[in-house]
Amino acid sequence: MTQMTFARAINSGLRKSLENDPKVILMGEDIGTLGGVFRITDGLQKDFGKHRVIDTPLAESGIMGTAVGLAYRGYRPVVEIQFDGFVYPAFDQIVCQVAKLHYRTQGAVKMPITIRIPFGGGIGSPEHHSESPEAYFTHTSGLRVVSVSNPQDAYIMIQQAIASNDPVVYFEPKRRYHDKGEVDESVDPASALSMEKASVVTEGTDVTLVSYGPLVKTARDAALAAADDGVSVEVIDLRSLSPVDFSTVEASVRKTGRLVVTHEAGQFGGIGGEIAASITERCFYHLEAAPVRVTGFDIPYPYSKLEMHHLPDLDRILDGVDRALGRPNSLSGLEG
Amino acid sequence: MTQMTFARAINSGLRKSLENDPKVILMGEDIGTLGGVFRITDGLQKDFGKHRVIDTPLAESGIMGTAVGLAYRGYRPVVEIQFDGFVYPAFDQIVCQVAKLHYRTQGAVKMPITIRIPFGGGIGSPEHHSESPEAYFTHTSGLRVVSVSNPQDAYIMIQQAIASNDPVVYFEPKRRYHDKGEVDESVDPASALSMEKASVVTEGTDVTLVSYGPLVKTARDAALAAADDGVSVEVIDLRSLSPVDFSTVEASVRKTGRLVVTHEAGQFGGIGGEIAASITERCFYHLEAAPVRVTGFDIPYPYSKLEMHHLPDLDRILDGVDRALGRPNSLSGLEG
Amino acid sequence: MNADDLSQGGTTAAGPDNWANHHYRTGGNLVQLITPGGERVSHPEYDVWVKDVTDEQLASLYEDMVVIRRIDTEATALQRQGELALWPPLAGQEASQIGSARALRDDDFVFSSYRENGVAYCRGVDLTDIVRVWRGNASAGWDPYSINMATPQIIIGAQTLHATGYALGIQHDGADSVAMAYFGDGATSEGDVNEAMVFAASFQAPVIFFCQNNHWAISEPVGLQSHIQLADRATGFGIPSVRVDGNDVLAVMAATREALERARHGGGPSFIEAVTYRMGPHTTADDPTRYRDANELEDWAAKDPMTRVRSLLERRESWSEELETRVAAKADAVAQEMRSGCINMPDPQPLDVFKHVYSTPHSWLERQQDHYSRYLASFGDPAQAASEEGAR
Amino acid sequence: MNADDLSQGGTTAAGPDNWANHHYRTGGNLVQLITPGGERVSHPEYDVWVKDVTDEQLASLYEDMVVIRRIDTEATALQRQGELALWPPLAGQEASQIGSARALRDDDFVFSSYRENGVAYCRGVDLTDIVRVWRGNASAGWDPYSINMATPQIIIGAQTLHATGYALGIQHDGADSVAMAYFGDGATSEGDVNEAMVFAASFQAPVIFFCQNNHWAISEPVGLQSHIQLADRATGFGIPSVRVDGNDVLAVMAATREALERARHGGGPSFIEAVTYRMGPHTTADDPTRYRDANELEDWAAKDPMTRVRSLLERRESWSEELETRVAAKADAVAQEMRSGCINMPDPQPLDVFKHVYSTPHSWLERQQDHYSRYLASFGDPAQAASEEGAR
Ligand SMILES: Cc1ncc(C[n+]2csc(CCOP(=O)(O)OP(=O)(O)O)c2C)c(N)n1
Ligand SMILES: Cc1ncc(C[n+]2csc(CCOP(=O)(O)OP(=O)(O)O)c2C)c(N)n1
Ligand SMILES: [Mg+2]
Ligand SMILES: [Mg+2]
Repeated sequence: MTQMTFARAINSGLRKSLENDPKVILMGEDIGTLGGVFRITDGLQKDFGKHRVIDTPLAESGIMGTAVGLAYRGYRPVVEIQFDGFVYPAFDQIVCQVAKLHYRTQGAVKMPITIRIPFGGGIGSPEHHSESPEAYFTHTSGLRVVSVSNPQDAYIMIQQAIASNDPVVYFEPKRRYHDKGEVDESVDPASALSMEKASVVTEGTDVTLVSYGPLVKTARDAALAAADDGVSVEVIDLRSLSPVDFSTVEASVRKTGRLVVTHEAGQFGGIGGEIAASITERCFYHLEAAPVRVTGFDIPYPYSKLEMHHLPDLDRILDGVDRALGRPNSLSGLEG
Repeated sequence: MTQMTFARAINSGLRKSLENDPKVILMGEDIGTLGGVFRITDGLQKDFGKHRVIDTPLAESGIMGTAVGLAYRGYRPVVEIQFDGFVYPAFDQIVCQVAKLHYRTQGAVKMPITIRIPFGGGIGSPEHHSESPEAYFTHTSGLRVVSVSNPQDAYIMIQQAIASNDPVVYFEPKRRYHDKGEVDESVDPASALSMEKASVVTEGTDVTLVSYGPLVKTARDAALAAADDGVSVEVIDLRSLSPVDFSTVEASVRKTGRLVVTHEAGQFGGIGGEIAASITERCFYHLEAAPVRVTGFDIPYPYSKLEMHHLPDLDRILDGVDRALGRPNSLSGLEG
Repeated sequence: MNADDLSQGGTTAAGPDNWANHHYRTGGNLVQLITPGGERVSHPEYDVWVKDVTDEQLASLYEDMVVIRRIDTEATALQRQGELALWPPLAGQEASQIGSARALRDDDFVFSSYRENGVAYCRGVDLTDIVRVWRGNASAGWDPYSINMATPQIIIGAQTLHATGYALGIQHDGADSVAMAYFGDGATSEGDVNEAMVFAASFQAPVIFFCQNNHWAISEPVGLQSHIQLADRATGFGIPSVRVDGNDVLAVMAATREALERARHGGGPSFIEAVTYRMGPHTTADDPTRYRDANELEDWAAKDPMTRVRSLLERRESWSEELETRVAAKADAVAQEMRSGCINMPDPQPLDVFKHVYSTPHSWLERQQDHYSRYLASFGDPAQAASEEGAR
Repeated sequence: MNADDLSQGGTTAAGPDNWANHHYRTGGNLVQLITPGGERVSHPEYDVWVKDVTDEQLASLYEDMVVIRRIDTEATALQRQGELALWPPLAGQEASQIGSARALRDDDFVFSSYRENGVAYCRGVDLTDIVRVWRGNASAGWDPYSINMATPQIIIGAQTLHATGYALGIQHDGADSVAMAYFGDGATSEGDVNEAMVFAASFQAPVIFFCQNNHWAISEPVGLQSHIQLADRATGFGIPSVRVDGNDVLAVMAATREALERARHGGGPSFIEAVTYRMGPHTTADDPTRYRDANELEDWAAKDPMTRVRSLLERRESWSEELETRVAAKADAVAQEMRSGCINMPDPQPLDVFKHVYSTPHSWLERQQDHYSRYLASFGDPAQAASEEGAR
């Protein structure tokens, strides 16, 4: 066990993957000499060489499309998208190629590409640097999507993502990069909990609170605060967003009868709606109240002076918990 | 009133817009001499000239990005994307520019761009020609999204979309292009039903069936078939997908207590989930059963020999209606 | 004869030996080695690349061209007869496809668009596999690794990046094979094609950008995409390029061999503009009379790629009745094989739609498949129930 | 003096009169009119474009450069003091920005990246507006129509297409203004920039592609994007281009005026590569010592854009203490105005986040705003309740 930052944990996982499999290649803008704008790839080019940790020209479709070609040739490219808001030029290659080539070729061509995307807000950045585009990817069949919430998972799941024969979009909660946690680097990713499984990070009985990525910490804090108030919140860290581990969520909701989902992304068509709808389908008769969503607004990511209003925080989550429990809340009195 | 095809109705609406506003400009691949691969712009270049109906180079980001520049200059570009699956190269310009410039500039710059996308399957085409990408756009704040289901709406709503000062993605159900219907060309789009409103196209009392675009016809047929079976289905044509006219859907569900949503797009993160979640939030205590979704599968659009399996049809919709009503259905016996 | 002969030839010995320092050539004049009339004209730079090509080999290239035109005609007929949903004809582009594809080695890897069915033929594709996609029985007809050719790419230009990435892999492996990207004149406008040139130039990747300028992108003339010749586009990326008569199989082969040798020897990417013409419609769904002039077609008919080779062989007295008969018989046999493969292709099974979306099970999709199989079973159709079993 | 003088000058009379037939110029040698030592060197083609520039005007350009460097220093200081979240310094690029921007007319329209704050200054931006975005108070600092300059574009290269589209609009209107696209060396690799050149060339749009090659894209040297000079990229699209000393304000102005005149007279797009250097970090968040050599910095310090103009003016005895004092005072005043504008900027109100997402009400978002205002009100904070009222 070592104390390390989230950033370091990913770095260490990448290093392990580079060591273990010569087919692993890292590609991206500024990931070499600089070690990435967040230093996630710090030192890797120095240790593995310019041919395995590649600074690419400034063109996201180019990066993704050449990664596809490398995968065709048997490589396992790990692509860094510098910030969430810069993934869109690569969207065509992701949706039409990365996601579909395995299907198109009836399994002949594997696309073991990992797309690392630092995502989410709360870091005081200008436009395009704080987005949460995960729903675009979870709605794209052929992709797997994960998001990590703590250094240990970050370390393990980056290796699992790289080892997967399917393309994986790996969302890194950038505002947690400097948070520290215990990491056991001796854990073998192959025997660790599969990246497809959710995990119950706080047990509780009154309401199920589902989250992922940056808000898991906030959700746990909310559970602590709620406990003070006599409310027992079960917090689930989804970890995988495609597929979502509905069994774990369902089991919890069957117990609590109430569901709150929280994420930074906008609400309309976000993961929260899918989980609300799917859980309602699966356990309608166990639900005591309508599932509640506590999410970012459906607006372009706002300038940093106001981002704390956009981002769900502890208070907004608790307000959502109150709504799920039918306790007085900000919308009390409104029909529903 | 004139009998005309869906395709002709859009053509006629475009013509009206070109006539009424010199700032309206059509842009796209093959829309000029050829009149578009579906002939939607047939004859328009001949009548309005090469400067108003522009054959562009083969580059979707280029088309969308130059449309943004034209909008900056005060024009109202109407962009044709040749097929649904070819919109992704333009995704960056749509998401980061078209959708956000009004917000970014605090309202100073208007983006009255209409993006016409023939969408959906059922025409026996190869890959990329039959997709239903609407959820990518409805999850993008700053865009309005509509889909039309009949020639009269097509005629009116294309004009409303072009007149809107916000960008509008206008989804055309390509497999209905040759369907005929009555069109009253004398209707003034400004006084017609707003494109943001849903419409109840079949009244009923037992279950609410929500759809849009190509499946509205199928939904109406299903309602007829259900009626034979003694089930009264209320069919709603959403028309607008962003915003969704939830009041209309809610009013219906409060009456029927049951909801089925059907669309061709994949289910995970599709419009169906959002409607299920939102309606559950709004009228949980009026729901007699969990909302049911009858959708395309979460797979890349399959080759044409199997597309009829992917696409919801009358039987699958009726099976969904049975599920909503708790009548024997294909999933009877499964827990839920 | 063995087509592989053509992928080796005497070229390695013949070519300049310092590829890395090879000067950039702007498009300039069209490289032509056989005139439309069938005269062999000499070219100071390109003759050397085909000096080993015998008349017998020329006859073999002729045969290839006849065969793929026949494939094209047969497939078009199959479409008209309702056996195929669609077909993108290659008629007119035989020399571009054969001249380039026959220059390749087996271990080179091709990334093409939808129109390179002649190239697929050269790669040794099973004839049934060619029509699989167009019949609607699959999204891709073959296993790319079985013939070292990716399946047709429909997203215009996307494959040029795949070729470039594949070439980076070749480079990483220290191999001397080459990635070959086929695309059209219209494709040159797409960002992807330009980014592919950026990456290829930056890393000096062993990739060839083979642009078939067939003058049309559906209804759009090439002049809408560029008012200067397409070969010059590459120059701006620091990629050597050549403009070649795309209806001259020998010239195309020479240019391709040159580019291949450059790539194999660390000289990086090349761009070849093969100037040709799409004699047919864009696809069987297209009506070219709406946008182009019959005269243009006539002009190009006079430049037919097969006629000129036949004339040349005749001039050289290497033409014979026997050859003609043999070629025709071969074309017939190929067409027949493709037709019967097409018609007898078994239909896919309903649950096949769920196959291969992921390489390992995905819980959401598994549940969806389970529900759909229950749905199918609810009709109580034993045939359907059986096919379900098979698919799982 | 009036900067507008520079946007007109004697150039129309002086330039070649048939722009449409103007020959293409490859990048070739760097156009330079003032050496780093301050010598005015003559240039057969470009002298004519600045023959009207008086010493007084040169002093004015000098003043502009000093002022924008001061804006840059002040903003960097504001960032260090926590008043700005971020700042992208332009230091080193003063001549590129002033020489080009001062050649523009008011009715030309600029589309820039985040680094062209010097250009914004020339366009007459309110100094508070320059820092609005970087303080986190807005996504865009100004109304683009008030100064005919779009707000900073962060998506690399995207603005080049906007400029091209705007230019199509100009063309459609029959106007003779020009759209100006500023972008960096790194941006040239993006598909959008290349597509912009395709569209601009195809329609002969009145747009200038002004590339500030400052040698770095964050940590990536320009050689990673291209191993040939960037000006040559344009040639491959059929767009005339020139490579100019980007630290020479006069040379930049000459090249820009030439391109503007070409565009105004129907000669279509041009590409200018201004070869310059980013003396500071990429942004205040960057640490360039991780990736670049101190020597490189020193070399470029010797090519400073202001020093050479000052030397030239001294040589010509047009320099004076009084001028120096006046310029310094102006820079101080500008810096002071920006600082106080920055510090006194009122904070936005919570419900402002919902404003301007749409131009007319959107029912879903209205409900969301309503819920959030209820949420804020639930804290019973009267200040918040009041601000809500204001925002609706
Ligand atoms: C990204 C994308 N946009 C549009 C299309 C529709 N489309 C199919 S073929 C074609 C023309 C291609 O022209 P060209 O590149 O010259 O190739 P050719 O068909 O002549 O072989 C177009 C526009 C597409 N397939 N992909
Ligand atoms: C599409 C996109 N990808 C990546 C980035 C991140 N990024 C910001 S600036 C920059 C480098 C730009 O370099 P250059 O074009 O040379 O402009 P300069 O910063 O030197 O002015 C990068 C990669 C971005 N803003 N947009
Ligand atoms: Mg073509
Ligand atoms: Mg730069």
